[in-house]
Amino acid sequence: MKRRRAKIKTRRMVVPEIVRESKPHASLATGSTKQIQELIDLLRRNNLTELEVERQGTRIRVRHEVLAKPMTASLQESAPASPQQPTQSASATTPALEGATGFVTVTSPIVGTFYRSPSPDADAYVEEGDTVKKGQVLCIVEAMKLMNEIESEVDGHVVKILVENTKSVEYGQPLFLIDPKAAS
Amino acid sequence: MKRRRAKIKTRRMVVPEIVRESKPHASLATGSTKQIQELIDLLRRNNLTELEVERQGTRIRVRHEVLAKPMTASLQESAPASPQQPTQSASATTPALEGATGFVTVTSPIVGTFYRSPSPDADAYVEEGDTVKKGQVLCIVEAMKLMNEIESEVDGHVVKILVENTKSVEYGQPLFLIDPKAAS
Amino acid sequence: MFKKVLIANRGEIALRVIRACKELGIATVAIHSEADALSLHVRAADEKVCVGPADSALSYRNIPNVLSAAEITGVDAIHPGYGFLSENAHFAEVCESIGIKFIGPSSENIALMGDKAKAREIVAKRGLPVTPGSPGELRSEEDALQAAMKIGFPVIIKATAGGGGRGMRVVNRAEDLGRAFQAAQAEAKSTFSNDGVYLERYFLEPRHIEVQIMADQHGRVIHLGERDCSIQRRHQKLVEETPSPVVDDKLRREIGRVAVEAVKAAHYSNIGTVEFLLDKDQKFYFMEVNTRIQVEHPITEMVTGIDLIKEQIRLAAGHPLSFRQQDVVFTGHSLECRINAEDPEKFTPSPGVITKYSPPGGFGVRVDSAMESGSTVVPYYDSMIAKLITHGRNRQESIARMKRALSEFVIEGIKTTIPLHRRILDDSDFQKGHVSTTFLERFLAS
Amino acid sequence: MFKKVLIANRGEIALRVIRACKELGIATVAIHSEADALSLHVRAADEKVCVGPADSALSYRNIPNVLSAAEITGVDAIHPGYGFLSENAHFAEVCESIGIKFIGPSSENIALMGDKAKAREIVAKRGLPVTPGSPGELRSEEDALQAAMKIGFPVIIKATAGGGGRGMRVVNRAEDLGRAFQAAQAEAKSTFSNDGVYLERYFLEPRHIEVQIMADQHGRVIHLGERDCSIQRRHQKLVEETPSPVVDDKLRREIGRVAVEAVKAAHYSNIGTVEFLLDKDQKFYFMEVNTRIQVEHPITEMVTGIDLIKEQIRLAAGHPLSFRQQDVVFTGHSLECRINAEDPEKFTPSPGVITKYSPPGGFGVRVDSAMESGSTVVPYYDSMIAKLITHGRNRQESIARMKRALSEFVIEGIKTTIPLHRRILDDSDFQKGHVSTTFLERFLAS
Repeated sequence: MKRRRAKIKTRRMVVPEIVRESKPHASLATGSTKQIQELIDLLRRNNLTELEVERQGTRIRVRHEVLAKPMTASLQESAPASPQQPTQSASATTPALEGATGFVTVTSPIVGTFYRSPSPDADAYVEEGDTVKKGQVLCIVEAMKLMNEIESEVDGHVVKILVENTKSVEYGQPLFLIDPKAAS
Repeated sequence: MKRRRAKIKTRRMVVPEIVRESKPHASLATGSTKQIQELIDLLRRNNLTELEVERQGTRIRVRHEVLAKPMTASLQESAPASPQQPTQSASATTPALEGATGFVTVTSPIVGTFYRSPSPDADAYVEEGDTVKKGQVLCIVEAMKLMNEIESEVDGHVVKILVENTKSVEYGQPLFLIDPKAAS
Repeated sequence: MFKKVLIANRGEIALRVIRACKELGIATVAIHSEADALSLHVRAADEKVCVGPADSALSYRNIPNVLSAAEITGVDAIHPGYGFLSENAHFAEVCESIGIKFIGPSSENIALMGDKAKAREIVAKRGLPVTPGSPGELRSEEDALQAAMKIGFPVIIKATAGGGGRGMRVVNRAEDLGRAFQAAQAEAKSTFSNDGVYLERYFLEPRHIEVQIMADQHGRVIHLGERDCSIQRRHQKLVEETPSPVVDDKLRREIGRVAVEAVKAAHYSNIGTVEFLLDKDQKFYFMEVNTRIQVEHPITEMVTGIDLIKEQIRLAAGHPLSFRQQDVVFTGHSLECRINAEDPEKFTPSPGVITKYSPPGGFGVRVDSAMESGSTVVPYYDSMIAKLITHGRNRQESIARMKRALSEFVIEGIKTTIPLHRRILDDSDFQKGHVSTTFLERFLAS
Repeated sequence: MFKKVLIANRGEIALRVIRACKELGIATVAIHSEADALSLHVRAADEKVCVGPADSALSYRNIPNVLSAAEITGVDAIHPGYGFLSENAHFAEVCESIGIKFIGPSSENIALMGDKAKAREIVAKRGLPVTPGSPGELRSEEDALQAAMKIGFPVIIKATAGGGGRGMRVVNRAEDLGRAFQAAQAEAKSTFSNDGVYLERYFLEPRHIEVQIMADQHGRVIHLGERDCSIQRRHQKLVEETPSPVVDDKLRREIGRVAVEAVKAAHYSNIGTVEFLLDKDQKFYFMEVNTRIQVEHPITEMVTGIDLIKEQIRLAAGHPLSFRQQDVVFTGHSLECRINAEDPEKFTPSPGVITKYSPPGGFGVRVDSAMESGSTVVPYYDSMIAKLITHGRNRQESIARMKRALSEFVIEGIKTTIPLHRRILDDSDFQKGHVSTTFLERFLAS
């Protein structure tokens, strides 16, 4: 089997803190509608059910019940569960623990099969807890018989490996959680 | 034309006050009404269910039930306006001025044509401002060639006559607003 | 043609009639109870009149208010839909007397067919096959016993004014007959204000086969094939199909001919449905004539391409039939599932707000419903909230399509019979067409 | 038959294919971009794979990712829908090479028909009528002038790799030809990475008539009648109908025969559409073959009862045609309106959240759409959000039904072309069937 270093950059996704207020003390009395509209847009874009912001005596909660419903219903009810099915989409899967911590999620830049080691009998590229350098290979994603090495884009340490060896991954699927702060 | 005294009771509807504020002193520092209106507009524009703002002991919550939407859309768009069309249903039409006042609404107990007088050249049974007694005839609703006299169920005075002479009325349609307090 | 029609009904059938009127360029007036003020059928009509409170006896079946609504809006005809006033001969008669066309047969036709015993008599006299039974109304227990001994047990006692299973009693032995006779009579009296009963042979596993007929006011009658409505629960149909898997071309011609002769014998006009029992030996017996549009009419529309409501309106307006019998071509197979707001296992009603309603679509799928997201299913009326109809080149395709459509149908906020329909469609007896009116009972017990 | 199929598309056509697969008992894999993660087509499939970001070049048209998705899910075939990779000969070829069946014609067929000039040549050689034009690709301005002088002005310059109006130029006079030739070449190059152009006679008020064909892998070809797609805006179809109001049985047989011969000349298999121009003298000219399912295929399904997607899948699996030409019966008339998320007057796109979506229903109405209340119309792809299709016994009925259905269709939160369709359907020229491809331009100007 031929192996080739894929010319693929790993994608980096740092999820911003949901509300990054430039003027945390800004009163709602001035420009409040705009601020709330921003929250609503945030709710929309993220397809949230409810958004609540409380800060220095100010609390804003936005709910949208129509969107909130898990619009799955009977269509999915009939779908047989498949072990091969990659069920997580990029935007939906950022683990909760990441939000406040600023971990870096390494996502799959392509669709394919996830391998933790260069060959079945070789050691894994990385284990949880390992320290990694920027540019270090983390795993391989095989697609169309090509082995694409996925590199870390940051120095840090591996907090969590999110996919099991030999499982298929879809575009944008989170593969690793890296803590860049732990590097120094 | 035969006339018959209809054995029909008038219906009485007292609508509760819509908003009874428990914390009247919770004023919103500056231009509170305008601000609430802004919140409502925000809710409307974004088709939200609920919007809540709390600040320094002030909490504003705006809710918009799914049922509350005026689900009109294009179906009604195509309906030609008809002068004969009674467009108001009993539950939807209680005039705003009634809310806080406890006026009694006399509604039509049947479908038919509204006459303010016993015959075209006779005087009207009542005029706005008249004092009426319980059991006094207020109007006639003609249905199937039968003249049904509609009586007042309370002593009071006639605040408003809500339907024009000879117009058709549907079941439950408000005909008169009576102020029972004015009787004494 | 009529200029404006009042639809004296609610829900999906009211919307169905409004749609037909729109396509014919006829203005429409919806009536509604206070409970239905926000209903889709009300918003779809050009005008609307509230005719009473939620209780249908005081609104949809309130003849003075319905007719007043017709008068103040100046309509020239009333379409009664099904249920409510649709088979009320008195209502039809009052309409006739005040010059508003009742879209249906004459009041005489309705009265005659409403007397089930008399209708059987007329049909039997014409030499057509009726279920063996008492020649007319039973006057006494002795009368009943004599008739039952003649035709043999089991027998079924039915109310002459009956329908929907009320006033019916199955009797297996002579010694049980007396009590059943009394009970049926009492129930008939309390339900229909008419204690007339008659009896018929009771068939053990019959199919319910009905034939759609259309008759113009010039004496011409044609049929539009059969519907197989054997999947019933307590005499309420749940799934209907056409063609029936057990009716071949020869039987279709024969049963169609008998249906046409039966209504001709009654000088019937407008559309109607002739109901038959079909036994295991492919022998069929006349049961009764329904003098209104049926809930399940869409499956006939799907295989014939003929819009039954439009035809019904044209016929009521005095137009001759637009088709001859030989113009009627049956294409493919059609199936209907009635979706009820009920618990799919316990069949308890499930009223409430439909928080999400997303109907299936695509090729060969039709939905007749007055529901949408945010609609409220009120507890005062029939629990049927949607009819899901599919059409395919053959029975296999329309079943596959129905299964696909059921899997897409999203109704949230209330319980519906969708899961039950999915189970029925997966049943191998159903798939083979091996069903009778007792199918569902056994299916639910298993 | 295939066990599992990947649908390399999105929106209504992806859902359409999933529905067909479900009815055939075939498992489905949806692919989607990050922008479509919550789309109905994704939820309707048995499995789903995200293949890239919103940009379709990096997702739906990203061949490595689409094929990887096919590999990791273990499908045995890919349905390309329309657009995206559906007419990409290279993609079809790679599918063939890795043993995944491309549901469509062979890569050779696609490549051949994709070269519009060559396709015309082949058809012309067979003695079939093609629009008078240059024999093949134009090599130079002189070449263009010579060809134009021979056939007479006005002429239209088209890209050989073209479609959708890109790379086209109408030229009325010889002195404008040079500049138009350069411009068309440049546009063709930038749009299709291929600067090949050819020219044809430009007809002033032609009808766009296309014929649906089906060909199995055993050399048998049949046609399913024509579609009249003359209502276009900037070469984008808006309203389609079948039968065409100007095609009679004789012309249908003739144009059908030519369509069948044209694809036979190319040894074509699977389904396809042969496009013709029909001039005012009822003369028709071959234009091109589309080697995929068309947006407007439902109207053919409505009048023939044949499920084109199911047939397409069967044909790709090697099954022989299920029908002979004489089995194809045309019943009634069908109309399709494409509902776009656009301002109905300015045609500016109107993406956003659909706050309320309530499709029409009832007899003769079909909706193909992947929208529902709460769906988001994303700005990255085609603006078509629903196809509304009606079927009636005749053109008059299907128009009346379409008007009725349009009046029921509720889409809130974004702008749609529904109001435009209502205006078109009310137009007396449209109602009389007096339209050509220039109709809409004049209609919008008036």
